[in-house]
Amino acid sequence: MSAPAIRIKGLKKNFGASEIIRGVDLDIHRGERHAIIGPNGAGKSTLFHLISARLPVSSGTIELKGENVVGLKPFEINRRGLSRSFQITNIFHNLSVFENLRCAVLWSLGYRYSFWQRLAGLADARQRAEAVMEDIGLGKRRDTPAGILSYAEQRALEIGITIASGADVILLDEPTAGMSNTETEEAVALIRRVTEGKTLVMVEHDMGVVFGLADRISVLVYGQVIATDAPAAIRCNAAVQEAYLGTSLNHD
Amino acid sequence: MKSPFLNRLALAASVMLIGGSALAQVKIAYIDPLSGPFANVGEAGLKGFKEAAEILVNQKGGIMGQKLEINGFDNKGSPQETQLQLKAAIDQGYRFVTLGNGSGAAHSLIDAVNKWNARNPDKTVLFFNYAAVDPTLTNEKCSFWHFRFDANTEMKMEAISNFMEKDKTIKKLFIIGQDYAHGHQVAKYTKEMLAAKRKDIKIVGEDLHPIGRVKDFAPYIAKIKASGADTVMTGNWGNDLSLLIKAAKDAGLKARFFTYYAGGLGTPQAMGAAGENLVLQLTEWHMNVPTKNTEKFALDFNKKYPGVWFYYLRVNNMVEMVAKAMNTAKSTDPKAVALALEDMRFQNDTGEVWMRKSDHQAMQPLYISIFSKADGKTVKHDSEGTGYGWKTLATISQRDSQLPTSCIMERP
Amino acid sequence: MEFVAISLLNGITYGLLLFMLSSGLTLIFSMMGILNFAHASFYMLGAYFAYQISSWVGFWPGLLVAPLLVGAVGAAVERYGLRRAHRFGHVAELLFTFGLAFVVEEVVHLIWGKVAVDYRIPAELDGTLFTLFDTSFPIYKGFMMLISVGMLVALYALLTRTRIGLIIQAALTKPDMVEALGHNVPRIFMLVFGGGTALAGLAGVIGGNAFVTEPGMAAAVGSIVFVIVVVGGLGSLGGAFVASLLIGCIQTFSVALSISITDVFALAGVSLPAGSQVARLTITQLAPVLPYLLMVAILIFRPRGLMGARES
Amino acid sequence: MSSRLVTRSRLLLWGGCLALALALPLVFKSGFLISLLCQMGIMVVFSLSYNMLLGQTGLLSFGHAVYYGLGAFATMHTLNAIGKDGGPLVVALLPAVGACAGLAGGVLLGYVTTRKAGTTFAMITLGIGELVAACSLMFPGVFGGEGGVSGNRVIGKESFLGFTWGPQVEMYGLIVLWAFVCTVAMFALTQTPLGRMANAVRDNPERAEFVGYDTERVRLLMVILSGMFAGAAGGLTALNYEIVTAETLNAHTSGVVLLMTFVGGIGFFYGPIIGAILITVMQIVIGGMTHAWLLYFGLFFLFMVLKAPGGIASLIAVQRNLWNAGLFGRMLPHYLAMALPVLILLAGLVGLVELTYALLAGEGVGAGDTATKVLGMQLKLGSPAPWVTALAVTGTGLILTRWIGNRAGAAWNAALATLHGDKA
Repeated sequence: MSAPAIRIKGLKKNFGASEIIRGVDLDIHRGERHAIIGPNGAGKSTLFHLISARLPVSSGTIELKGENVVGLKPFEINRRGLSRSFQITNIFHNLSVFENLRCAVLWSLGYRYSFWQRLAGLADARQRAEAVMEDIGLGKRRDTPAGILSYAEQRALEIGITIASGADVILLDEPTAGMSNTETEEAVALIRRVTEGKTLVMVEHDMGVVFGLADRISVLVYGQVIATDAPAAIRCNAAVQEAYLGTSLNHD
Repeated sequence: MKSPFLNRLALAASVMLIGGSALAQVKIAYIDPLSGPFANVGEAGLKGFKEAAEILVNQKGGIMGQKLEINGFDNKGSPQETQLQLKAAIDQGYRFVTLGNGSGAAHSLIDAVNKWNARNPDKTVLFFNYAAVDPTLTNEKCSFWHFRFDANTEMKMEAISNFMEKDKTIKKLFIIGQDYAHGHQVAKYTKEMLAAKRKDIKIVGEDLHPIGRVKDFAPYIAKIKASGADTVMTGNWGNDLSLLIKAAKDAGLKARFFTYYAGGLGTPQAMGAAGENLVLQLTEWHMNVPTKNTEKFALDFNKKYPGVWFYYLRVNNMVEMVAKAMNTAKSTDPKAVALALEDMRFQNDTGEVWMRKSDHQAMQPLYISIFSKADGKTVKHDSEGTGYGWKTLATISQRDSQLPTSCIMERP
Repeated sequence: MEFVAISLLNGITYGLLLFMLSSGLTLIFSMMGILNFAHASFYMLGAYFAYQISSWVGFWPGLLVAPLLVGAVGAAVERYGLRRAHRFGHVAELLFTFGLAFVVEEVVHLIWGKVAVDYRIPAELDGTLFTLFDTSFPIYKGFMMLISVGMLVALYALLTRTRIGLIIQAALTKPDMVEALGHNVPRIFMLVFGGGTALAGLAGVIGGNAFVTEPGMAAAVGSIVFVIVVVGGLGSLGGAFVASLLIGCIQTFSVALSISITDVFALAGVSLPAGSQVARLTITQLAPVLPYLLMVAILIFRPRGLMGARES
Repeated sequence: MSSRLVTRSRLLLWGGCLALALALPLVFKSGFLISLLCQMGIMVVFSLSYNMLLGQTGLLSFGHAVYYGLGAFATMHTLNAIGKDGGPLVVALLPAVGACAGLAGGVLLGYVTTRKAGTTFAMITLGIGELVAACSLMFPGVFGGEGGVSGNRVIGKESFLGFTWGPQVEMYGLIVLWAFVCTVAMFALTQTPLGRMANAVRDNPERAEFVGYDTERVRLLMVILSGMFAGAAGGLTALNYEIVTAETLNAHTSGVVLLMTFVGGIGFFYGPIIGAILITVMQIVIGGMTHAWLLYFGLFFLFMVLKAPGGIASLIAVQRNLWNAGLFGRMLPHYLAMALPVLILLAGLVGLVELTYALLAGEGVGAGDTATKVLGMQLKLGSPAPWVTALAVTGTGLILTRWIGNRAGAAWNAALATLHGDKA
């Protein structure tokens, strides 16, 4: 087996005097579905921001498929096959659903900054965008501006944009936040379907989603990973129980 | 998509039609800024023209029985817009245009008129320039279709340097100007002419500053002061001049300022007391030149248009000379009028104005005057209600400002 | 030595004037995130109002009333214009103030005409304060400096030492929270905008007669004010103060230096082709455009500005 | 949506526009109107190029005239350098030189300006605009000082297919062709990956980065291409007026193109075309009728910002949607009902403004100083009658507009609700 999808070593991040990520070491294997859980303020989203280069790293290394990506820009990391979604919906509001998805596939198909090719003539981009659109169940909303979609539809589109480029490492930040139960079920099915054969890392609060979907779970508390294991083992882990799960799980 | 466009054009066309239905009049199109930042000067000029046409021509029998009418065309100070307005005027049957503000607009107009006349020899147009003073307009770029009624920058400098030649109190001179063509020219002519006439005057400094961008002239004044200059030469106008003078007053600088435009509309008011006994100007006329007719004209004008002060004697000269040329030629054909204007000698109450044939540049007496407290005697009238007026220091005869021209005129 | 001292004095005076002009803009930007393009127009209104009032009842009442009037106009603009534009985003706000500058200039044309008005320094302040090496320093300039420093102190105290200042600060970052606490955020914004424009108006009252009160005065200072605010760091009052002094001094001293660009490059070991137009330029000639160069340089190398907190 | 570039309807539309534009001089024969058409053609290209930044990439620039001016000066200097060696064909191709200059300017300045978007970008462009404008006066050798640089577009003895470009109408033809080519090219650009990614960067730069795009690079490329088209427009202006002055690259020109683009509508490709035509005509026609035009202009702009931020194009688009939904008939009576009170209100306001202008500026110079013409009537400014009338008309207009406007507004909201309800 080659290098892990993501390998994090001694990662630290501080904002001014306060340290949010306090030395994280984590390996994410290729092809696994990995969930990161932890109480509010543990630094889960910050960790994502560091991996995807939305925030600069204070110290430590992050390797993507064996290559150190610290210091690269977001688009450079994206081009190396890592794609992410956001906790707060982050789509192109004035573009239609189809255009949103087509924008997401252009780079990976090698069209780059082309201003000599017509979009309408790029059959592969169209087909891929349409395929993703069907996948996420927005086929009927093809020409609707993304800004006026319903919340659940926007979340689906968010996932669609994230996976459209065909990246093999996918980061999803709370994909089901704010959804009703039925919507959550649909979203889980969607995530399962579209990440088939890819590496998935997700931050999630809904324990049902986490334990239903993840192959392995890491628990992040106060900027440190206190445990990484299979779901069953995490349930029994004493440290996790103490720090976090004890209350939360019993309440569910 | 195109329909509002067509409607607008229809509107434009109808406006043109109304404007175009002219009566038997001799019409001059006044193309100058009538809106925007320079509108004040443009409006004052238009009022001067209308008044001059009415009093000096129409009330004295007009031109071969016809009335002289001068109408404004707003070029917004832009060279491009000037050409559009020229076309508008031509469409409305105008054959004479006048313009004064901005060398850019003047260059644009002289080019456009030349080209129009070459391309439409049956509908020629004549350009009377009343205030654009770039010397090239009567030298390298001179044209048969252009007449200038104001002394150009070089002639004015010739007059000033002739005055300086005699004034032995001038020992150290500082040149300050706006950093564009006019400022450059003033600096160049000052140095050239003084080098020929007064080698002993030491030029102790020369500064150019971007036009209209200096808020506080104190640093420049500090520099002038440090240089020990007793005299300052400047081509500045408008706020760049008022602010310069105010800063000089604030810092207690005791040097005299030779200016081109200190009498220009609004400047005396903006300078106020700061300019007293500090500021000199060169003009073809001012309120305290003893001229009976013009003085009355000016007083009537100032009364009639409060807030606008009569300043351009050359506008009167122009209107009267054009009328005279038309009456002599018995024609309002631009070419005939141009030929009649050439070499014309016209008596106004300051002396003789001569339109030189070789370059179509008017020669006229000029006055150097200083801003002093109005006393009702030598400084009979104040300027713009400030309590200060212009006192004549010297009269430069028509001959003393004449300079050779490099004009090689193409004549039709 | 003498020249340096006078130049330094001139630089500081000019810098304080610039601060006076830009403090209101900084206040508005730091509180509301709005870059008010029409700021200089309020400065002009201040000058004209003061002219009008002083022609009726004298300079001193004008000093008090004119800024308040300008502030009232500003508050009305915020209430009936900006607040609506705000719904369409920052670009719409910028465009609104851009259009407003046009309208104010034309209205001034309409009411006061197109020529400079005769707005004079009051007799009490007309004269020489002191003489430094036979260069006199007018009382009025001292008065200007005093007001400018006063503005800095008052603003600083208002924002950090008073309750209203703290609410204002909070309203900027957490408008929902402040609203939930029972404060009327839109009204706070209106007051801030009114206050910022009143400061511009005060600068106009004082600058109008020191310089020239005419319809072009807004356009003349409009862009330099932006330079100050950007160089100082968008929204930083201290930054604006430092930037004002810096630009004031840079400009003054560069006027004083009569060296040409060729000399400057020669210092760096580069020789320019003699006779080219660039080579003939002197630093003095460039002085008034140096602030713009500084601004571009700052934006490239330190987009936050000298002391700014936020990036854009 | 068809994937073919040249569909029949598109061909008809574009071809129709070209044919119409070329045929206009048959109707408008006067020299002034043809000059006006030329100016419009140039401004169409210029404002379309501006909208590549504002509308398509979301970059508010206050210094777009820099590229326009560079294009104009480069073209003029090339024209003069060619001198007698060239011919009409060379002249016809000269705007390409302007385009290259604009492109070069875009590369140079774009590198500096596109590091940041938003307010910072606006500020940098303002600063650079000021810098270039100030410098243009300092280098008279390049920018011609105050008089500018002038040239003659008629060079060589031969004509090209009978064209010398001397007569204005021939110049108009040349401008139309160039404008057409540029417009097609700019439209085509919106249909390319770069064009679409510019929209994406406008909507959400962060997201654009996370789908693999370097937003700075996208902005830079758009600035360069936009500079190129602005340069071509500058080249046309150089040929058309045969003089280029420093004013072509100053802040005023930048402001005008911003106004045109915004008023036309930044959200639609054709918006700036409407804006360029409308504002050019307004400047000249209203400017010819009243010296208060700048005031009307400013108020009109503020009105657009507050009431129709999508510009005229968006208003048209809404009407088209209503029409397609069969709702237009329902709104039409309300539009007609609104027309009268709005006209009354406008008449009153215009009357007041003109009276004030006349009183203060002494507009009706000549005959008497207190009588003037407002709306074609001779009025005594000194007497209260015209003022009372104007105030009364304004008041009536205001009340009626309010009254009828409320009802029309309700109908409008209902119609919009139906429209969106249908869609959702």
